[in-house]
Amino acid sequence: MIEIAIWFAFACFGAAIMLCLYRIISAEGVGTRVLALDTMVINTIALMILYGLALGTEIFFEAAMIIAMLGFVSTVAYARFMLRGNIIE
Amino acid sequence: MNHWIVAPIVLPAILAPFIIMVLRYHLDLQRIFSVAGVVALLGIALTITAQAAGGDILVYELGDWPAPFGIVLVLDRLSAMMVLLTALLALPIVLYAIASGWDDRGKHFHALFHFQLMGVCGAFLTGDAFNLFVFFEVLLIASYGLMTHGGGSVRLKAGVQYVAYNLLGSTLFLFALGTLYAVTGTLNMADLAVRVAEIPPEDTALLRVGAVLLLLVFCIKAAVLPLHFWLPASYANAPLPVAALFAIMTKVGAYSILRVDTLVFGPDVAVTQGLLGDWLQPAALLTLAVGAIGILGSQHIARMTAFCAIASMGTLLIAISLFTETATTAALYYIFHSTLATALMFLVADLVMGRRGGAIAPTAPMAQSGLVSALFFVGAIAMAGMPPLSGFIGKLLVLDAARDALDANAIWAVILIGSFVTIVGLARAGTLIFWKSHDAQHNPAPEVDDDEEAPTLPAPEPNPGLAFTAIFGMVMGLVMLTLFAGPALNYAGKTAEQLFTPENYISAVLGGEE
Amino acid sequence: MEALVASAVGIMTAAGIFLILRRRTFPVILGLSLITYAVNVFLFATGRLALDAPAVLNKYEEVPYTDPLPQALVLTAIVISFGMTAVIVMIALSAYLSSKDDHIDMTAQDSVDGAGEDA
Amino acid sequence: MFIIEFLVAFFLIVSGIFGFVGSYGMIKLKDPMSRLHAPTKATTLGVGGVLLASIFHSAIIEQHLSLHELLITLFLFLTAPITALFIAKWHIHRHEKPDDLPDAGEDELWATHAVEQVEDVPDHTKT
Amino acid sequence: MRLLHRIFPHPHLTILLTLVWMLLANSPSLNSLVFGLILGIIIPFITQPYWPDRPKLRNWPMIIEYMLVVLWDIVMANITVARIILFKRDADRQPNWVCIPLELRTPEAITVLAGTITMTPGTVSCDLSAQGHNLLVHCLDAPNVDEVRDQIKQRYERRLKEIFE
Amino acid sequence: MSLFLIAALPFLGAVFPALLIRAGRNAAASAAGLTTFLALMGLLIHIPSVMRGDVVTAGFDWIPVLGLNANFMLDGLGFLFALLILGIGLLIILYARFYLSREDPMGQFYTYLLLFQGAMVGIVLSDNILLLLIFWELTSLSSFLLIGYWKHLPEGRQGARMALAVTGGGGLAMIAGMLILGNIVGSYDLSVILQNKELIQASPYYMAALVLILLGCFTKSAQFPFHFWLPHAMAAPTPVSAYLHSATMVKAGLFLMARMWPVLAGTDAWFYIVATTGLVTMLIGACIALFKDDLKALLAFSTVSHLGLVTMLLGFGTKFAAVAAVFHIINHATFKAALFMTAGIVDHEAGTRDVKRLGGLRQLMPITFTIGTIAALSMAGLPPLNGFLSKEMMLEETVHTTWLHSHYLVPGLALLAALFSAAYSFRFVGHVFLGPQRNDYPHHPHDPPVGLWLAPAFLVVLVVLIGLNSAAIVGPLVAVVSSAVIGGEKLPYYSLKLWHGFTPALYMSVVATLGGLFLLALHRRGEQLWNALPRPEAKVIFEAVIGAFTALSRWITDTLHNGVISRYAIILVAFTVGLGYYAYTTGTIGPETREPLPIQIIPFIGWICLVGATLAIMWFHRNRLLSLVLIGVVGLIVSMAFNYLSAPDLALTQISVEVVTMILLLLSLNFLPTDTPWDSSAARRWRDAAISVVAGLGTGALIYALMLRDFAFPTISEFHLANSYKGGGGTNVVNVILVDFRGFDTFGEIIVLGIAALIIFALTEAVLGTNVRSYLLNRKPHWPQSGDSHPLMMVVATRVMMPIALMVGAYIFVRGHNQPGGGFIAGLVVAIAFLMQYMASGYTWAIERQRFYYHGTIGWGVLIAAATGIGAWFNERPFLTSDFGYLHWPPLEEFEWATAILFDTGVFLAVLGAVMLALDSLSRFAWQPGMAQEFPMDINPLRDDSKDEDKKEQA
Ligand code: NA
Ligand code: NA
Repeated sequence: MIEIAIWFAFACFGAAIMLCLYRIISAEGVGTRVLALDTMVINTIALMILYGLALGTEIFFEAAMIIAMLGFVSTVAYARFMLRGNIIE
Repeated sequence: MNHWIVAPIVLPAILAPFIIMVLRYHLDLQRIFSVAGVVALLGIALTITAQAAGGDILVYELGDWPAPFGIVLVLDRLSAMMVLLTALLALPIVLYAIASGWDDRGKHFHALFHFQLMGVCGAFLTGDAFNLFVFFEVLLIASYGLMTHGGGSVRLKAGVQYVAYNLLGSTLFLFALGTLYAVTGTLNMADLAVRVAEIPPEDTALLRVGAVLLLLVFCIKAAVLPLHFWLPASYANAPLPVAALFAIMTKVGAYSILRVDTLVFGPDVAVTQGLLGDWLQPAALLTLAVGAIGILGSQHIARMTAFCAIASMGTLLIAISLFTETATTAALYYIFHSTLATALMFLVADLVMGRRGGAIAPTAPMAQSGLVSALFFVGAIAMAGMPPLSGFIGKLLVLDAARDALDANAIWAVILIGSFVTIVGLARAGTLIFWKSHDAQHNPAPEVDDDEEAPTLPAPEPNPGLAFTAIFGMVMGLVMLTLFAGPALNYAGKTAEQLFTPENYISAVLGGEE
Repeated sequence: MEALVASAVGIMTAAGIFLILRRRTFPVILGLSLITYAVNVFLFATGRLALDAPAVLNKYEEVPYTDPLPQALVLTAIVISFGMTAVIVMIALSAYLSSKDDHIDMTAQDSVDGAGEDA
Repeated sequence: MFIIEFLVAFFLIVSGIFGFVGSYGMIKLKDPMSRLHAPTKATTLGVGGVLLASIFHSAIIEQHLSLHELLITLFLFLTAPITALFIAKWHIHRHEKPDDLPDAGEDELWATHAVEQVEDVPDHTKT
Repeated sequence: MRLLHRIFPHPHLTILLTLVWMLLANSPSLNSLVFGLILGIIIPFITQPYWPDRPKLRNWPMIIEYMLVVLWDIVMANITVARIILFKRDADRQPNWVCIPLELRTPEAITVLAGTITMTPGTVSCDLSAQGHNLLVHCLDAPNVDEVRDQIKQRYERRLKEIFE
Repeated sequence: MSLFLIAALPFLGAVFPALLIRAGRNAAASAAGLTTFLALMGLLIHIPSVMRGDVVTAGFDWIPVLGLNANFMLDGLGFLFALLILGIGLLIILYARFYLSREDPMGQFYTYLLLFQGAMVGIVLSDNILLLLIFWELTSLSSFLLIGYWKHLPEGRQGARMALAVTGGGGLAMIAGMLILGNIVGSYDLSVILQNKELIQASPYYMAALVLILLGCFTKSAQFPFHFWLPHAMAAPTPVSAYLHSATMVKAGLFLMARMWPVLAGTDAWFYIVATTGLVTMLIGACIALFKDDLKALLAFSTVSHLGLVTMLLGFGTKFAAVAAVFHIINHATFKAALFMTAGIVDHEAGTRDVKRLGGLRQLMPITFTIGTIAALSMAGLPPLNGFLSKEMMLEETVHTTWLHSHYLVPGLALLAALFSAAYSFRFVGHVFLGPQRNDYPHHPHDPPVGLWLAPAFLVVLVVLIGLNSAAIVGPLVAVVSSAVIGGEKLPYYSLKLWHGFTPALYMSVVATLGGLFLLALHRRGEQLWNALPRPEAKVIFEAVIGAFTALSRWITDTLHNGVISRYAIILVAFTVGLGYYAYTTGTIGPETREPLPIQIIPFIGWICLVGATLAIMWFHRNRLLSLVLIGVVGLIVSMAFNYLSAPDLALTQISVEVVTMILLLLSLNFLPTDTPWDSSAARRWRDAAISVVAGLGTGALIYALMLRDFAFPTISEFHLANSYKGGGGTNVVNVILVDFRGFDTFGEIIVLGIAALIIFALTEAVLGTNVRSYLLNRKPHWPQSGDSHPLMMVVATRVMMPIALMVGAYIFVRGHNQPGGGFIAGLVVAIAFLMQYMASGYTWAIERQRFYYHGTIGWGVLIAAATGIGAWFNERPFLTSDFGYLHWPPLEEFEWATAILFDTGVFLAVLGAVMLALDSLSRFAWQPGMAQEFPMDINPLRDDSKDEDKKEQA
């Protein structure tokens, strides 16, 4: 049962990531692109936890955590760039 | 435990951070420590050269891990000689940089200078292929900083090109190392040599690709045509004392070719036949040709000197490409000469540029024109391989070594015609720069006799005495190299002999286990 | 899986080189970043691929380990190329601000007039 | 045990659905401001579901308590609002005039529009 | 007391960080507690200058209550919004801006409020007014703006007011 | 005196004039004269042994490897030339002291002159052809300096350059010739070479060596067609012309031909090349000399002609001709030097040396007239002067010479040359001294002080004495020299008498003399004809050729190195791919030995995203921000791939580095244009794409092939896996490799990073120190800026996030040795934590609260790492040897300590400092006055409201 659920979740997040990529490439404004990138990062985190769960390993945890942190930083950086030009002022 | 071997790397690695941290706001102290550091490096270099001169190959196992599992430093005659050359080169350059005030035209000159020395010494000493990459990067990144030292739009633009091209080279280096590791499963050069010699036939294709990529990287560094394009603009636009220091950087490429092609992909190794031998020689000939043509065709003294560097690399590479013991002896001697001569020329070019700008065209008279022109003359003699300086001996050695080569005629023709073009080009530049300050047609403004006027023009250097002393030091180096050509060649000959018996190196590094 | 990795390396290399051949500094820097990714993956893959076999020793049971050495090499390579990228970004920016021109090519004028000029 | 397995599977499926919906929303919703709502689902129930599943899975099936996934949730809850705020501000800055927005009351303007000095810079609204 | 304050500039933060460390270490042990505590003391000491004017938390039961409310809302709102995205035609949707006048003044409290609004799907906090007296919220589908505003003020702001001020 | 000393004295002496010139002109001249005199005396000491026919030698092995030995020898030939060089040198030094004006830097002059003298002495005394080559090239160099001595004259410059190019070029050819010669014989020592005539002449390389050596000789001795440089070298001061271009340097070629005569001469090739060249040169030189109005040019071409004469004699290859050559060398040296000095005196006193402006100086300058006339008549070949004697011998020998079966060609042409020779000699006398006195001389001419005329007078006395009694005066010398030339063989019969009876040579002499007079009479008409003839002006041609080559070189250089880096890169890529392909196809490869891993769906999706993002970057690269976002996607997926493929450390590092890189790029993009314009044509883009695709295919195929084959040998990493725990004390093998097995790499790596930060800092300082600063202050942002630059929510979130991030950093650091993580990633995480603070509250606000300095952090990092390494020294272990152990402090559980952690601390600090310094520097570009703010956030109702209330209260 868990197997099937895992596969279902994999499929969902996999599809979600592709949708995000599509949005990144096709969006007309940078804001939406950044949003899509941010969403992609979040989906990736979910995927990594899923993988850890599927393989019964903890090896993905640190990466997921760091990505959660870094995704935030990079999104803020992009947003600040678009709002102010200068991201550290 | 003989820690001398690692000292040329550790000394600058400690000194540079010390300069950054403690002496950041004290230029005078920086200068004192920097010079002291170079002197100490020279002392270390002399010590290890003495240790290596006996013919023993000394191995230093970093972290106490045996080769090939850890990284080893290997001190043989060649590496000792190259470290010594580095130190010898660095001393006058650092003095000149201080005297000319170049070190004050931007931040962190001395720290970067020592980091550069560290990278160069490390590259010469390491016995590990990946560690060689690391030291290449250390010396490269330090060179990026030195090259753009002081800024200026053109210099920065040239800097972008220099960095971009070399980043491609670094990438190539990684591709090469990856391939070699993937085939042989090792990174230690001696171990690599053992494994390459025993490579099963099913793996030769991939190994050959790795080998050729690696050699290409070294060829980029050594400015072999057609991989030399990074050199002219970057050397010509670098601060010229830095360009003088860069004279050793091309030699790192030459050194690596020599090292790898004698140790790992040696002449007896069937599997790597033809990877370099087939094209290095024509490429070297073209390098010399392009260099000589560049000397004649340059309109700027710095650019011309950059082409001098290329031309001398051409000559050196011709010698290397012959891959015989005699030719290698010649190459080793020529490395010494070419490094000092190129550096000398760059320093003289800096004197000229500081006084009148670098255009090879008549301009106003300059301060100390007599002295500067005399030094230019000496530098030109050295560069062109004219007697009585070591360049002539080097050229004779290379010609002599080439006489049994397949293409001896072509080699001789290119070297001699190249020398001719070089002479014409340098004579043209010298006469235009130093002698043509009075040509009424070209310079309608009334001018005074430069010999009369010279003393009244101020020298641009804050400390011209030291600047000239530094350059004289370099000239003395060339003179010594000429006078003691016999002992020098004796050392070079033994070095070549050592290089052509890689078994000793291998057994020294790997012990008895292989 | 190998085919995916290999083709990814190839595509990143190709795109990287394509961008390096552009004439402005920014795309060139992007190209260098891309080719850096490519070479990192390349170097990593020389240890051959393995799933769920990280080179973290398991004290309790015998498990397969992936080849740790290429990973260490890639780590070094990543760090170094980060430093290099930072430097080229900085030099490119400085060059642009000094000349208000982000062409990467040197014109003949540059090489003749300004060679070695002081700041 | 079955219940635990069921619970894990349930969380996984829920997370999958919400994760997908979050990204699908970005495609389906047409106006940029509405798209901004989508990732919250991925962040909250999407990732949250997986994390819960993981915690349960390790606690019951692998027999050791592993709560560090909670940290990721903590991070996401701390950061996602900020991310959304910034993107919303970008949208307001680029696409909304002060008049398009509800009245800001005594403060007159919303912070994004409250620029200290007006500069005559070219308007690249398309970027 | 002053010394104590200097050593523990943010006791709550120390607790939080120690907890974070325990979570990171992921296996309860004395070692990790001690080490976490040490870091939990050192790090706030380092970051202290970046957090001046720390608010005081007053009502701990209210904090628990608030968290439960929010969790519940998140689940519910997720379902609502998923339904909107999946099944509602885009044209039928009524996105809207809502201005929420704030009674909260503490930056920390405002942040928690805005964060809560964003994390509950269907609403996103978009901006503060120029002096920080109003919060701009965007709703994915809000035919009735006042209802949204009242709900937010009622369910969240009220509780936060009690916690922070 | 040792030969070393003789050769070395001029060089040693060269130092003095330059130094002594401050002590006065006399001091400089005396020093030069004294050294020369000493050397001359040293030479003369050897007269007895030389006259006995002994060969004096001295030598030591200088460069044995090369066979370049510092061997000197003195035989008759060497003695004669050394005598000429030093003797005439002494006279020239005397003459120059009075000749040079007050403005001329005399110290320099004598230095150059002595350098030249030393080089010449070296040539003639060398017993090693490589050594000889050194001196040979030195003469070219020193003569370059001497010719260009008057730097202000363009003619001097051009002349010097031309002379250097021609003689230096010839010297290069000679290097090749000498090396060939040495290789044939197996030694570079002359004494050995001269013993091996048969070996040399039988060698297939004989022709090559001959031609190359002769090229050197002909260029140096200004033989046709290389004669053109000599007249232009006359721009030099007259003493130089007299010394170099008559007495010494131009004779170096003759000397060498004479030196090599025993082994090179005697073949047809030698005869036809050398004799013909000599003959033609003699004729052409004489002909041109007749029509030169410049006295020195006249003498120069006359010299060319006489050199041709000697060359021709040497070319004949007979012993008698060799004797004649030797004799003429002596004679020519005496009269020609005297003539040059005379010309110099005339120039000096009359203010011009243009024949057309002279005439009638006989009474005004009687002494000069006498000297000049005697020398000129000797040059014309009139008895009883010495010129007559050797010319007779020459003519005599021509009569016996057949050239391609023709008996008349050589004597006929030689006669013609002699006729011209007589004509210009008479012209020298007639048009300068004879004729009516004029009143339009530029100066008032009169005889010079004795110092000027003494030297030529001495020479003229020799001219007469040798002519009258040559056998007594120079007979032994000629004998001994000739003997040396012909290689010690028996001398032929010859007699150095004025009267040999009515020989064909005598008739020819008479014809030549009369014809010369006749020609002089017709000079004006001849001149018209001459001027009407098209004459290729060698100088113009030479300059044009050099100019054309320079222009061509410039074109080649600038076209090749046109600054277009993309082309350089294309060449690099194409070359690499080509060679790689070659290397691959010339090797062999076995079948795949590894099963590929199955493709799973999620990696496949990742692959699609990666490929999609990569292609999108290529397609959209002009939109820089989009490219950056897409690069972020690629980085994310690469990082995921690392994680998926069992490399968690890599994943962490990759993603952290990528974010920092992205931030650096964003910081710079703030100032750069946001779009890349199209500036390459579609064709170019397609070409680039094609090359890129080929390279991509290559790398892809390579790694594919590698991955599907096993290592050919067991990999060394097995050792690392086996020893990581027991030898390195860590279970994370990757980290143990980084900090222990290959800690030295890491040491280099952090230094790279530190340097990067230093460069960024230094560049920032450099750039902001220029007018860029004002540009930045006045520049407009890319687009309007929003309000609220430090939003409240962000600030508050950071207050919590940053401590947590620091905690995560600490965690990553501590566990690194045993689990994925380590100092590097921790450094990046901590840096990002601080970056968060920067972004939240602004750089200036944050930096005021900063408690560490980045330079120091980097420095400490590197120093700690180094100190950890050095610490091992005290344990008698190599650099970077690690140690570890376990501590147990109850009630705590046991925990590990390792020096590697200290090393990792160094890494951590260096990384942290480097990243922060880089960010810090870049953010300084955006600094604007008034940016420093008092508060962490722009909007804070709590703060503002209380302020408002305060205001109200105050009101
Ligand atoms: Na929401
Ligand atoms: Na990112």
